[in-house]
Amino acid sequence: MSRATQTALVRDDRTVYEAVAGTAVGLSGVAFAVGLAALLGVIAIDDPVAGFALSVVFGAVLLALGAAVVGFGVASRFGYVDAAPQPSAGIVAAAAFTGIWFAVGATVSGAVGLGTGGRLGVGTVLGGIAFATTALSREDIGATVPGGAVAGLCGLFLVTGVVGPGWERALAGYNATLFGDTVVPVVVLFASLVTGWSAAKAYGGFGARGRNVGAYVLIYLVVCSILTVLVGLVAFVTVNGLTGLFNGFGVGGAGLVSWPFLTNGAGLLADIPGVFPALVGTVWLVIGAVLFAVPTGVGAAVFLSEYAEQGRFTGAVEVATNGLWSTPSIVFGLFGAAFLIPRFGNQKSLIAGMFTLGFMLLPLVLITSREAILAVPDEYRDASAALGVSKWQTIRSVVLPAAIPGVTTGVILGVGRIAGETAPILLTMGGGVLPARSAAPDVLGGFQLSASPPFVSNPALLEATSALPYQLYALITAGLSGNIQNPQEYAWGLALTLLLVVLVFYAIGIATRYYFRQKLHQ
Amino acid sequence: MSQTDTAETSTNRTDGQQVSTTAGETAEETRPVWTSYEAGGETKLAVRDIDVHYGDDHALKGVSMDIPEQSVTALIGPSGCGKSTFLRCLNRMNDRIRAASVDGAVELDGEDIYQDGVDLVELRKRVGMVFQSPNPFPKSIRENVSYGPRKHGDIETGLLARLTGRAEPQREETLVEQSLERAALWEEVNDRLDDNALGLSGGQQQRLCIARCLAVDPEVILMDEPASALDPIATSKIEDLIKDLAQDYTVVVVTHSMQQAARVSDQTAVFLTGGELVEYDDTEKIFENPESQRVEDYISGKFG
Amino acid sequence: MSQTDTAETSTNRTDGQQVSTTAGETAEETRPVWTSYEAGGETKLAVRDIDVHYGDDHALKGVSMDIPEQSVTALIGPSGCGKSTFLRCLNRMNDRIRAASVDGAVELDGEDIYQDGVDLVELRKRVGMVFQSPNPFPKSIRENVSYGPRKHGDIETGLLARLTGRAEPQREETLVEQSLERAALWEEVNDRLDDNALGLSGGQQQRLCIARCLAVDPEVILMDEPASALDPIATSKIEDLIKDLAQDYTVVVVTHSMQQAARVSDQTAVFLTGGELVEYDDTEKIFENPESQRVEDYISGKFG
Amino acid sequence: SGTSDNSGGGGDGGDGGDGGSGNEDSSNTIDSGSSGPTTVTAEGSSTVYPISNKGSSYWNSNSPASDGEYWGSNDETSVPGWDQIETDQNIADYFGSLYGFEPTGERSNPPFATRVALSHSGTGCEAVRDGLVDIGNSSGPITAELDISEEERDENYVDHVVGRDGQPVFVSQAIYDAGVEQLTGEQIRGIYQGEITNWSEVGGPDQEIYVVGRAEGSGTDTSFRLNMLGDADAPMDVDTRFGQNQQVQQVLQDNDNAIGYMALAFSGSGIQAIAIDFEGTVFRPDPDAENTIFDSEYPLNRDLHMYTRINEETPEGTDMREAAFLNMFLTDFGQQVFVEDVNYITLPTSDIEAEREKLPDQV
Amino acid sequence: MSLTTRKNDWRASIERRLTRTREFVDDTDPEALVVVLASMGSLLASFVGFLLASPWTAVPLGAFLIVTGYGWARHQALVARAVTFAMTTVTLVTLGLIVVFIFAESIPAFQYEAASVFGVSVPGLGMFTQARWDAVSEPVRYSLLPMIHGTVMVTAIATLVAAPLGVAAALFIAEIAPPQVRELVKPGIEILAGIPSIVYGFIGFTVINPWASGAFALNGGSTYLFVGMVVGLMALPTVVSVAEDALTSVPDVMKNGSLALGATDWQSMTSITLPAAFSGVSAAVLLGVGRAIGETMAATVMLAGIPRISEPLVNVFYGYETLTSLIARGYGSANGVHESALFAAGVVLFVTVLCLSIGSQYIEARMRRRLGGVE
Ligand SMILES: Nc1ncnc2c1ncn2[C@@H]1O[C@H](COP(=O)(O)OP(=O)(O)OP(=O)(O)O)[C@@H](O)[C@H]1O
Ligand SMILES: Nc1ncnc2c1ncn2[C@@H]1O[C@H](COP(=O)(O)OP(=O)(O)OP(=O)(O)O)[C@@H](O)[C@H]1O
Ligand SMILES: [Mg+2]
Ligand SMILES: [Mg+2]
Repeated sequence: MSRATQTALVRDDRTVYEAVAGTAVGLSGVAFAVGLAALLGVIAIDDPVAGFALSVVFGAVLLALGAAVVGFGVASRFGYVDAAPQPSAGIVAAAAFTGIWFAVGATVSGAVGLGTGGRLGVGTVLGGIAFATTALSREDIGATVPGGAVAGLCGLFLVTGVVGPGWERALAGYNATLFGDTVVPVVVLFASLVTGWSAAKAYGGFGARGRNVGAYVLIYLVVCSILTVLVGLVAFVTVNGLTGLFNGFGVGGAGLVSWPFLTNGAGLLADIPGVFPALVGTVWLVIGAVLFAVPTGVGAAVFLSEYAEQGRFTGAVEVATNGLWSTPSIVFGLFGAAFLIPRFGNQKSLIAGMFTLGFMLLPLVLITSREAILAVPDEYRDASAALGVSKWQTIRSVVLPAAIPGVTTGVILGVGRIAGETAPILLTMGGGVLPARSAAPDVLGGFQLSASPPFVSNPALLEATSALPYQLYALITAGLSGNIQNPQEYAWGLALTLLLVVLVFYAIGIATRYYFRQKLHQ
Repeated sequence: MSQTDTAETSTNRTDGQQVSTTAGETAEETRPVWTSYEAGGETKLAVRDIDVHYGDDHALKGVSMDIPEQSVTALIGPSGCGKSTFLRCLNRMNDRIRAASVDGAVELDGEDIYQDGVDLVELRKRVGMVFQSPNPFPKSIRENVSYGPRKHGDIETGLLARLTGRAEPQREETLVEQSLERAALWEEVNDRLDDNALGLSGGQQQRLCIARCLAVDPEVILMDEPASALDPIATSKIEDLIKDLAQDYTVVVVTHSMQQAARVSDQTAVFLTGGELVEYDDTEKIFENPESQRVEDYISGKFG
Repeated sequence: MSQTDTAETSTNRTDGQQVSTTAGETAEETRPVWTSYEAGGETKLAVRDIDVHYGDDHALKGVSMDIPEQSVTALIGPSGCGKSTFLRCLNRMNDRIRAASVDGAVELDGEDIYQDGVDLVELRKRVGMVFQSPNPFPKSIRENVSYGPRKHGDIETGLLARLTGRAEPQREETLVEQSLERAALWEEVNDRLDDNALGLSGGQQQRLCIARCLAVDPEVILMDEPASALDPIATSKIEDLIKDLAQDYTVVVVTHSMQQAARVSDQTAVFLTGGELVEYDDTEKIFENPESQRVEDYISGKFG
Repeated sequence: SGTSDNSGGGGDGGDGGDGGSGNEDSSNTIDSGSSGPTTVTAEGSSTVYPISNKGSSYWNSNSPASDGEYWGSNDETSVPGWDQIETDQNIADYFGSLYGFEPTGERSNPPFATRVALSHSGTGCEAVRDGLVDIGNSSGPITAELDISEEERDENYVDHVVGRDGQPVFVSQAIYDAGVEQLTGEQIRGIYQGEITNWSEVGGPDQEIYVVGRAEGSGTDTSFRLNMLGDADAPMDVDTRFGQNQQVQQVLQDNDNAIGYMALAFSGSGIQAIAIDFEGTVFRPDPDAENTIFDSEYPLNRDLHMYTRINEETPEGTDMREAAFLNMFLTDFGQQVFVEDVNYITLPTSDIEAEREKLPDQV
Repeated sequence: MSLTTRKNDWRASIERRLTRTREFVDDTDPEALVVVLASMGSLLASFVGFLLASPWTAVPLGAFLIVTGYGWARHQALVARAVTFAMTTVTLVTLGLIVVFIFAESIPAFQYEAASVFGVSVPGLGMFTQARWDAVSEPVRYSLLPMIHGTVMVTAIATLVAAPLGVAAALFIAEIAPPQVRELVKPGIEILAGIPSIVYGFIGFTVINPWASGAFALNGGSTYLFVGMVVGLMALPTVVSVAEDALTSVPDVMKNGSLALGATDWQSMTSITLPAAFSGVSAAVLLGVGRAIGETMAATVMLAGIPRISEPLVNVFYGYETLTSLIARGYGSANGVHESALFAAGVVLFVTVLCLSIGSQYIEARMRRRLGGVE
């Protein structure tokens, strides 16, 4: 228990070493981003940069990064810098580098024409060397040299043009060919990840701190990528869909705004085709599902959390609820087709869609309501009981009001999810590809009483009806004919409308949550 | 009354440790002398040999005591000794804990509250409770106070009632005012009765809970460490209130502060770890000259 | 040292209330006499005018004190007065509370731990901490103890280390044994080092947490109410351990029990509501004859 | 002039909207529980859908004769086949009155409404069999769709052929440009049965053939197997199957080595219809050629059916509502606007006459 | 012996229940009891009516509404309890109905594809022992193997995307992100969950497939690789939110304990938080896998729709068919045994995902017990 090394409490101000390592991390990040842009085709790998093709510049950067990373390791190993490396880079890094070098060996030797045996041999040798380097030497060498070498090798291929624009290679037996256009960016992405991680470790001075920095760099990169994808997706749909959505949009006139895309059908006679019937269909669909699932789900949640004694019954309900939550939507569709359709006039109908989506919404509502009710502090129940108030009164006047924020949020998010579902209504609700305005269901006006059973009927509920997600699917497959002048524009406009409808639900749901949370905290 | 003031040792404590050794040893041999202690006044609640189990855990062991009307009875003891459990026996709030089972009898005005057919709702109207941490409902102050009477149908406020003219807003006003007055809160909140009760300070919230309890017009008020979550100023307000309430109500209060027990109560029951009632006597007697060595140790801060 | 033992009233308390009134009033006028108190021994931690805010809430107000090496310093005070906050300042665990902001300086062996570039990992290796409720990791007893050294690379146990012969199982054994011995736990657990630590009793878990802390070989050990969740027997074991640890380490312990502070500490700091350090002095002095009226009141149980 | 109307009212009607005519059938007054004739409903094949749906839209619009765009004449354009009609009634009023329905005289309020749903041929046939709809749209014969005998068909259904679909075979533009402008029926069979897998085998570039088929068991699939491969159950070996036309068109555009077949209506840029040599006769996609894919002799042509059901109430199989609606398609006007304009093949006059024979007498 | 005791237990519990019921009946206002019985009876009758597709269902349903409405006004507490109980059974009933109806519809296909083992004919076995699916030309066979292969491919790729990224993002949100960033990232990822799958499918079909076709010189653009990646993106939010819940449910004191020993944040995460939350995180991955298996629309519009097994087996540059896309694509144009075979695919899907769900629930329950200190 001796205080072996009393390291300084305060780390010195930024050293040159740290500055260089930091720069290497940054450069790797830039390389990663540019590589991503090249992969997505924003830029081409033969675009000239300062007189060289981009792929050559990539190569030079990777070479430099590789060299720098190796340099960090060596500098630390020979004690030129203040670092705290551990005796080994660890089993995870060792396994990763072994795999990488095995792959490098097998690929490159395959490219020079070795057979399977030879490739395995070369791969194994290189993998073994990588393993030995990573696992058996000190962390500063183990975490840098294999990585730097990979990056350097990649850089070398790119700089020399061995791999570059115009390069191609057929994958025998895979019916696919790799081209420089995709391989170069992928190689850059991969190599910059490796150098970024190694340089981050060097920046942190290896050891526990270095690992911390290295891992954080990777995680930040992951999260940024996810967010980029998210923003990219939404932006992509928005950019493509705006023209369609706002086709003929105007302010003023008879109504305050005229928004033909949302208020017109796609009948032949519409001057600007719109998605009104599908929009109305979606609205009714959601209303129907909510009317069925919300009371049922909340009621069940009340029973489960307030009345039922924990036992086999509640256990079974819980398993069933979670099971339903994860049941694939297409299975709900099959169920609706097999169970509901024969009971609602034997054809695809709005009401069959409503119930199918209602069944899907039910577990979502039940789970969130139950959580919300369980989150109501027991103190409220005790306080109410101690005032001599009966159980049901307590539930009604204390528990449910206090649970409303959670229930509301859950319901809105659940509705957002089912509003975008296609598979179940594909099998149960159908509807036209380009329904005219008159195809919009008129549910309220459709009720009819009759003297014979079933006494009440509503043709609007019993007809196949279109909804936004289904219409989008139908457009993709069956396509446009007739009067749509610019089919792509219409389809993207529809996709954007659907996205907006769903995202609005989500935004409201999330905002509700914030609102109630703020209110609780004030 | 026979056991009161029988202690032969000096009533002036000079050095707790020494005194207790002598006094305690004798007391320990002739143990439950105190069980026959009879407080002054009519007995409101008579606890008869109550045992409480939580599953296999024996939390209260054969406790009996008489709680007199219109006085403050304090329950003290180290953490986990069963004070709260005992308190919850008095209005059957233990029924709400699944694991708990209660044996024995508690008589409220001579009627056993554990016999079959007891209406819990009725019982809890008569035996009110205030909890350790203030727990107002997330409603307006007014609604908090009138919650009990409304639910019991004493006050009607609904749309129907208003339509049929049964609503008595004036009566509600009066009740709310009286209860808040009684809980010494009216002054502070009369201009914002419609504000959310969660906006009040801790001490105010606790007094609101007391007002809420008073609005139901109970006979007994049980309080479980009502001031433990409060700052000293709020605490002293609550303590004043407790003393005040004893004029009309029977108050039973659990506290973890011996000083508080000494300040507010008429008689004190000391529970010790294991769920035993070790001593029950006039508060003065308990703090000056307890019978039992263990109580002496506990009060002098030897443990706990 | 000037303020120690200057009280003119008798060291034998006969009636707290009366004594404090006289002693307190004088002290209250000439207030922060104690700030110049210098405990014996080298100063290990020098706290300089620390202010802590939680958002708008001013939780600690300009606290300064010197904590001497190889002794036990107790922090007492009513709930919410900032004891835990103060303790967390000493190893910068407050950094983990998002709302908290700390101003001022704390010097560990003369080096300010709040200056830029301080390596928190290094700091916390030197200033260990034991929490209020025992929090062993859900791993085996052995792994709990060797966790710190492993993470710091002092002990290697992984597959690779074993392959390359760098693993030193013997060293780990020794370290685990020593630490557990030191925490007075070895006897009880030496035959089940590979059992899950969550299977231990509360008191054993807390001692395991102390052992875990000792294995890192810190210089200072901070303890936040280390015995509050424990029964009396476990508590007394922990108290013995604390006194014992002071031979090698600097121990700072927060406690809610004045008796505990009196029993284990060399010097005591009293915080009162509002986040002020009201008095800091030798423990004996604080309990027998405090300078401040408020401390007197607090100690004699007038509130809290 | 008619073909420019391909994109319907949206194309030229957008700006020329006179008095809200462009603001399509904004009626929700149609058949909301009133006691008049009930809506004529149709369901089924996506191939027949464009025809019946366009007809339905025109019907529901009930445009007045002065409209000049959808109905009637004005100075600028002339509705095809108008000379045979020459009425001043609204469109649905006119066709309805031929079968005795009261004209309403209101735009967007036809004597009865029509509604067309889209699914598959089989579904349409089942729906009409089960009495769920009045008209079952099918691109394949109902005998194949429902697996019934011809006697059964004749007993229970009336087959109204309203147009003809020429399923041209398309290839990607690149293949066409590389010289594959014509294939023999045998070659196509080879391609679709996996015997020919490279374009070089049929005179194209050295590229794999990407063979696009249609959803297994769909009407299009069945008729292709029957007409091209010789048997409705003939085995097929394709690279991808899509249910409906749009997806086929899209992948033919997106890939440069694809072959597929789909409704003529979906031809567009990036794909080319090729000529097919059937036992010496070359059918060309060019309407001016000697033999064209629009000819009824073209093996991939198929009739587009709208089936009605024979039952106790309508022993003739077609009641007055259905007749009024179907009759609209069997005029020069209907053939031109609803069939040719959506890129299908119109029926020869003799066939139109035969089809009209199946309808009840006009009043 | 144990049998008799169990029998006694059983009898005792029935007796207990009977006494309790009797007490309850004795204690309750008889009118209330009648009302509740009538209400529940009519509800049951309407359910049975609906099951039998009877046009008279409206009658008991109306009766239920009237009786319950009356009961609500007069005996609210009891009626509420009964009605909420009925609502609770809905989930069980739904699950039961799904099982019954999907299985019932799939029976013809299972019978058609019966194969015999040791002379015993096992229905449905043929679906898993040969690889041919052809619903049209002879011999007509309905093997599910090609679709199972496709589902496995897509799910595997999706998991490779969703699991590491999801866990990393969950770690970020739960442990690393500063509060302001978290408040941004968390809803962002939730919104990702909201993007309808058909929108992914639309982008996949119109943008990704053509791109992939060109970028890899594929024969057609359908690939398991990109379908898997898209599906992984869709499963990601499920993994993130469940894993994040698991991570945040690890008591902070444990992490503080590690930090106070001078461990770095990363060390505390990998050595304390992640192992402690391991069950929850694996449950999250399982649920993500379930989502990926059940994802329909993107697969349907992006895949080629050919029931064929790719060669070599792991060739990600082919994209043929999954169980879900088989159903979505085929339903409608299929009939007879062909349609029944689609239900059989549904059965396989349903059973698989249900097993995953139950598995993840079991794991989570274990975690809760462990954190509760029982194990
Ligand atoms: N709901 C419960 N389930 C199981 N055991 C319980 C429960 N409530 C209390 N106990 C146990 O019963 C014993 C007495 O608990 P009780 O809460 O009555 O003590 P207390 O004197 O009020 O303590 P404190 O001063 O800490 O509030 C304790 O051992 C406790 O662990
Ligand atoms: N994480 C936090 N966020 C906001 N305020 C806090 C936080 N922790 C403590 N506080 C506030 O700071 C003040 C001091 O709290 P602290 O926990 O230091 O008191 P304490 O003396 O340890 O009390 P106790 O004896 O109850 O543990 C209190 O008012 C408390 O409400
Ligand atoms: Mg208690
Ligand atoms: Mg504290």
